[in-house]
Amino acid sequence: MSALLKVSDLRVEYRGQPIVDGVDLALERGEAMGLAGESGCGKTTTALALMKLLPPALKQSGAVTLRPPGVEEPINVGRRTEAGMRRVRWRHVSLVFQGAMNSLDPVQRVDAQIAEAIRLHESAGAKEVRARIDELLTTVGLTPALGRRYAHQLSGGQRQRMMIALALACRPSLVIADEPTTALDVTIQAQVLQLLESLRERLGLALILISHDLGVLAETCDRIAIMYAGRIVETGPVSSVFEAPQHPYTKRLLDSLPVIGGPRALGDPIPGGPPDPGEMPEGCRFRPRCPYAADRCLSDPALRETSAGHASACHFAPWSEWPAAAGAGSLEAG
Amino acid sequence: MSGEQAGAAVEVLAQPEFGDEPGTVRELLLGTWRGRFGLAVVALFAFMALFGKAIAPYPPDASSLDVLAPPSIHHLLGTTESGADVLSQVLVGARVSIVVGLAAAAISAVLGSTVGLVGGYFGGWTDRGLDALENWFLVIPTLPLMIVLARLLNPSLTVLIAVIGLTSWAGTGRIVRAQVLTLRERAFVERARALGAGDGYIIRKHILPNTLPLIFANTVLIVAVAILSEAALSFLGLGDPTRISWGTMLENAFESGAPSAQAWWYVIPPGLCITVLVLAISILGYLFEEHVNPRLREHG
Amino acid sequence: MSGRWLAGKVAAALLTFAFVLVFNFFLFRVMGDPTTQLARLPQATPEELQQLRHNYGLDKPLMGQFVDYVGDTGRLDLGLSQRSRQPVWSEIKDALPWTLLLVGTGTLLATVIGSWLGVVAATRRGKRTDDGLLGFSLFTYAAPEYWIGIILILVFAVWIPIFPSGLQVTPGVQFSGFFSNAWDVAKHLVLPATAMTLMLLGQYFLIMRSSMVDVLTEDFITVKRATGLPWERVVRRHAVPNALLPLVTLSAIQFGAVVGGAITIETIFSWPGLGELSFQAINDKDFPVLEGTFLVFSAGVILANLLADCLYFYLDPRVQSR
Amino acid sequence: MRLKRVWTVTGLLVATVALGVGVASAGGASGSKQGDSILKIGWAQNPSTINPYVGQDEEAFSIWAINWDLLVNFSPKDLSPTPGIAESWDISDDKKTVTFHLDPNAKWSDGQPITSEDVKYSLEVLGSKGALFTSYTDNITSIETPNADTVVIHTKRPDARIVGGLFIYILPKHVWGKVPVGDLTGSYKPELPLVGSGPFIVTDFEPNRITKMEKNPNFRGPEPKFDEIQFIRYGNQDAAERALQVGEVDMVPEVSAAGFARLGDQPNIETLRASSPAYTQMAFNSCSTKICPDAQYNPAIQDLAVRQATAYAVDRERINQIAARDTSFEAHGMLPSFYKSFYEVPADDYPYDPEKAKQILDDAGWQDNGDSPRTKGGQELKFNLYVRSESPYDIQAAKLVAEQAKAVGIEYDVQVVSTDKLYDLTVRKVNGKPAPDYDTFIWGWGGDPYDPSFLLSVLTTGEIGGSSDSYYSNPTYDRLFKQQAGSFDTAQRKGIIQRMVALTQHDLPYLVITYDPNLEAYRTDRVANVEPTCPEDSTGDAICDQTSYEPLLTIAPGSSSGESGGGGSGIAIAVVAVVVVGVGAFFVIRARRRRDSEPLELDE
Repeated sequence: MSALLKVSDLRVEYRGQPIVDGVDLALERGEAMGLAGESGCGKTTTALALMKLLPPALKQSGAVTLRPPGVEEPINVGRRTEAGMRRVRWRHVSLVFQGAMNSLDPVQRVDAQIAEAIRLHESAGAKEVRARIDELLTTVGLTPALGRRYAHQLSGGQRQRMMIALALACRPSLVIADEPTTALDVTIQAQVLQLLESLRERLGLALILISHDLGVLAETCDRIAIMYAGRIVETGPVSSVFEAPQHPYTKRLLDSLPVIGGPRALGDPIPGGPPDPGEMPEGCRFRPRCPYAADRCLSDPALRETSAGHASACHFAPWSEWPAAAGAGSLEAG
Repeated sequence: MSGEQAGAAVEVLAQPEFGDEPGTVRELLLGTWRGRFGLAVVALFAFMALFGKAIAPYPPDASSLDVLAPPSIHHLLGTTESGADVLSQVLVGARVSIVVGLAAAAISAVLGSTVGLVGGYFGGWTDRGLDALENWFLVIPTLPLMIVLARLLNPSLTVLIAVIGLTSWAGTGRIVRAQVLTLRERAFVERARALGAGDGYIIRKHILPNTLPLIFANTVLIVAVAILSEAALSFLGLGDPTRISWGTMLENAFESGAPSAQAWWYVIPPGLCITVLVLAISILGYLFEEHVNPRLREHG
Repeated sequence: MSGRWLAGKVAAALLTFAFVLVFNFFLFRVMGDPTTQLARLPQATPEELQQLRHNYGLDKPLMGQFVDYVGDTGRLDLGLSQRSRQPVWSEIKDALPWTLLLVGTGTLLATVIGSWLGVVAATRRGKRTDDGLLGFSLFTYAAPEYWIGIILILVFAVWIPIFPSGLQVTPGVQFSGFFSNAWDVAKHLVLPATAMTLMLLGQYFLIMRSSMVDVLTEDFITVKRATGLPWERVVRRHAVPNALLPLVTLSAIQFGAVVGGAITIETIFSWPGLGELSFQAINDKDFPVLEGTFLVFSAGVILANLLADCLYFYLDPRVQSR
Repeated sequence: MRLKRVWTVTGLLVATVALGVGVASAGGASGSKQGDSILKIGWAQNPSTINPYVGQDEEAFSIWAINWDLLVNFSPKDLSPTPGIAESWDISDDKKTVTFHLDPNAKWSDGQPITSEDVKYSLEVLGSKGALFTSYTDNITSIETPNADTVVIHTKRPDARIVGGLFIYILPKHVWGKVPVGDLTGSYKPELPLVGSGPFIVTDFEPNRITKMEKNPNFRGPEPKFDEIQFIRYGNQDAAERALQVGEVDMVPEVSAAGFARLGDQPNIETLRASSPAYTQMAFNSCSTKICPDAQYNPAIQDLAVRQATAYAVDRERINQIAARDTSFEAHGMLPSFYKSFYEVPADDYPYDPEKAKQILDDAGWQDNGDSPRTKGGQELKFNLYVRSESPYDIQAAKLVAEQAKAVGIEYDVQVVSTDKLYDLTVRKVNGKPAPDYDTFIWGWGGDPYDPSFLLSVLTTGEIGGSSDSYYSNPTYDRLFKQQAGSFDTAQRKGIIQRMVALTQHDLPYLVITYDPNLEAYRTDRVANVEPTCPEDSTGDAICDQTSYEPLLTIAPGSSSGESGGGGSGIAIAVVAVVVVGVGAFFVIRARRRRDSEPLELDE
């Protein structure tokens, strides 16, 4: 069964400096993929690249192919012109942003914005569009009357739900959600995630959920990919990645997660910060901050399968257990 | 372009893409092409103001027989309606325009900052009264007000400076007042007051030093406005009749029928000097303002 | 709820106009005592001077004079012009439509062209067109408007004589109908309106450009593009309306300068508006007329600011619900 | 959709502007019938009012001179007295009573008969209350009107001005008499048409724009060739001259010195340099310490040698060339050459002779200090020279005088002041006594068309405290002034006036620099058979502005007069059309080209 989305060697450069440096991804229909990593690691850029929404200053290369249901030959995003892409956007792939407050045109009523999206891709009569909007609003748990309001007249949660309604307006097969819940408080966050989950089952929707919050990804995604400095350093089913992380960066990320019920201490943060695209470290990008770094790490680590569907870009993978932070290069894992 | 316009322009032009990294003032001035352009033009006109009279090929008002003559080797910019040399008049005219600009801006800076400081610091009725006065100055169209004042007193250079100075301080006053209001609540002011420091001391030692850069930046903009105002008043015949300034040159050109005689060499230079000088000063003003007032960078 | 916001604005405007009245009174009556001007007439004997001070009411206490002043202004009785002895208000009434016509056209053109150029520049930031437009508007923004006017006369009325350079209508011609008259006025309006437009253009351009730059960085622009909307429609239907809002408020600051421009531009084009009337009054030291035009100018600026607020209120839903 | 609102708002704005055009332009639509031949005169300023009791503008006189007659008009040939309202007159032997006979069937423009009552009313009421008419009737004791066609005027002393110098317009009593005098000098607005006796009467007056005068049906003289005259205001001199060049107007009665030469060499424009009863003079403070104890001046200015040396040092010819571009007339003494019947070049005329000037100063003991001013016994030849800021010509002349006087060792420090300031300096009073505060100044005087009495009066002792600004007081001069005022015989009067001029040339209270010209220009294709008149010689005037309406009866429409030049508007329409089409095309192309272009530059 061919994958809904296939991304191979995706690169994005800004004035010669790599922001996304060779990303490979695959997504099945109805599957939820999490994309995690510190801010500035290229998550959002990758997402926008999938829909060719990057500003011209950013040069994009690599193959992105979409096989939405009901479309015979695959859509090769890389070669599509702007006009070509316009027919794909929102029809097959739609987007939900983090701050819903300024994702909606402040001077246009929300229902008009949804109608605009629908009418772009389908020639539908006013009455039919009206019905579609009411149906969309009820599916996301909002009363149709709210449609007559402006963005600033809705609460945070309502606005995010409105964004989701907008994202579903043209019945896409893939929704990319970039930090959809970060701006919301915890209770509403749970409701929105729960909504996304139910919509996936009911509509067979594929989802790419981008977040720096591993907890959120754990709850909602089937598989997860950890990005660092423009590359995927580990990918695999959520359960195996969480139980047996195969990359030091993932390990440290998991360690910094506060465990509910566990000791009330702050997780120890990873020293240093993501490298500047201008001065990328040689070989493995994580080397400068990796406690287990060794000479081998000077060469580029490839993404290697360590178990079924679980791959890691660390020379020393697979890691059976994680010794205390020994001196660099002292340990040769089996 | 009037006082309040200058303020708005600051808001507008201080865009992120306008200011590169706001390093030291020196970097700001020499680093960006805007800084270099502004500095070069201002330096040129300052030179004209200081040495204009000396380097002028002819005495500015020496008349001759060849009237409204086009540019030639002995009159590089042609002659005026009374046969005087346009180039000499432009060179000498710089002094009046710049002197009036600086002096009027100084008055407005002093006046504006005192009102701002007193109003902002003491608040209460004085503040509300001064604010009402500021409000009136900001609402009243400045040129008619200047015209009325200049007409009530006999036109002369000092009257011109006073009139422009008195009508363009409201902008500075408002900005200073806002700054003082924020400073007043600051911890170090509270601490100073707690240590028994008197108001005078606090203003002098804490409030003033912090607002000086702001006053300076805003004053630079007022200089541009003052130069334009002097030119406008002189053009309307309210300038100082005894001295030559770019404004009076334009007035004489217009009155003597230069446009009908297509004497472009008489009409263009004075106006061009005003425009380029005002442009340069405004650009420098925006650079200082943005350097001093980072809050402006996020555009409110 | 929106009514309250509007009422607040109107009240503020009236309060400001009250200030204007107070300051005007002191400015003119106290400083420019009209009788000192009259004393200069050859046959003014001391008794006549006394008589004049009486019928100007200048021998009453200051407060009494002020009450008279406010009463008179309320009844639009702004005194008599010293030169023509006609009521100041009748002269202002004749001149007002011409100033409105000139300022109206100038502001309208400057807004439309200025903001359009602003959008063009914002969507081509960093490229040559952006720098070119920026240079042009900064230049016209700094240039004295009467200098621009003189050059317009020199080029378009003398060198290539295609537009009339003076007056508001070809004098004394008998027009067959409204349209031929309006056409003639339009022809006379071209140069002064161009000067006024060039003067105001820069400010609108700068405001619109920076406001557009802000709006284009908003997320909803990316979302609109993501929905498959063509780029110009994203700019025209979503970016521009949002960018227009600050244009309305920030341009209200312009009105003070517009009045100044009216005076100088009307003078060089002999456009019979309020500006030229006040210039005339300057030369004749005709204080009642000067005072009258000054009052109307200030009222105009206050009214214009109020209109700008209402326009903003009408355009921006966020304000209405506050 | 929000955007729709934006467009509705802009639409609204456009509508108001269009309405403005309509409202504003509707105002100017009144005017003459088709096919009328119109004489269009363009000038810088329109009179602010045509009410003779209040008007003070020079332009108002141009209108009044056409609308009404004087009792005795001026002949355009040599400005001597000719019949006006009075057909004939006879002077009593003792020359103190003059009887005027009116034309019995003369009528006002509204058909009412012109009677002696009108004359009596005008001389008594306008003569005493009119802003600029009060100085003519001080010598009249009584005016009798035995019947409708005779007026008898009695005067204290014989006064030649009664015949040919009584510059008071005769108004219709039945119109002006009904209005209380308080209103006349207040805000009274004369009804139109302005009932008058001249060839044209005012039918439309818009202070800031235009004054229209149409033919007077009851005019007693020949019918003028033009049906209508329009005086059009252009706001400034240059705009009026441009209008003449473009053909919007047919004549400009007052051309600037700057524009005179330029208009001269235009193809179908004729320029006229007419003499006028006005001059520009340099005045020396001549007030004796007795009359002005507290006056402020450098006493050396009253040393005759200094004044005469200055006169020789000043090259009046060169000042005329540079300051007035050779458009003024050379001045010889304080009586302008305009007064043909009384003018002669005076004996000592002070030709330009710097050597003689130095000689005079040396003889008078003023020690020559090379560049710095001459000195003698603690006194220094250093004087202030005030000049009005409003007159570029005066400023230019003052600078030239200073330049030339410096060469002979007299320093004049030129100080430019406003007219009001100069007026205050000259009429300054200290505890009731005149105390002028100046050494010298440059200003000018303008006299009446025929009778030189007013000009001569400014140097009489009687006028000190009145219009005298030099405070010159010479009993012989005063006596001669009274004599000439009373003499009706022009030859005898000329002799007396010449002796007065000789006196002033010797004492030099005034050094007259130039006689001011009347510069006129008209389009030869619009105005035909124009002969210089007032006076009729090479220095004649085209329409005897403010003096006599008779030239208006002879000049006729030229070959292509009538509607204003249409040429200009044709091109204008084409240009506007091109602009509109261009902008439209630009948008269309832009829209099509942009259909599938790349998304535009977003910031990084």
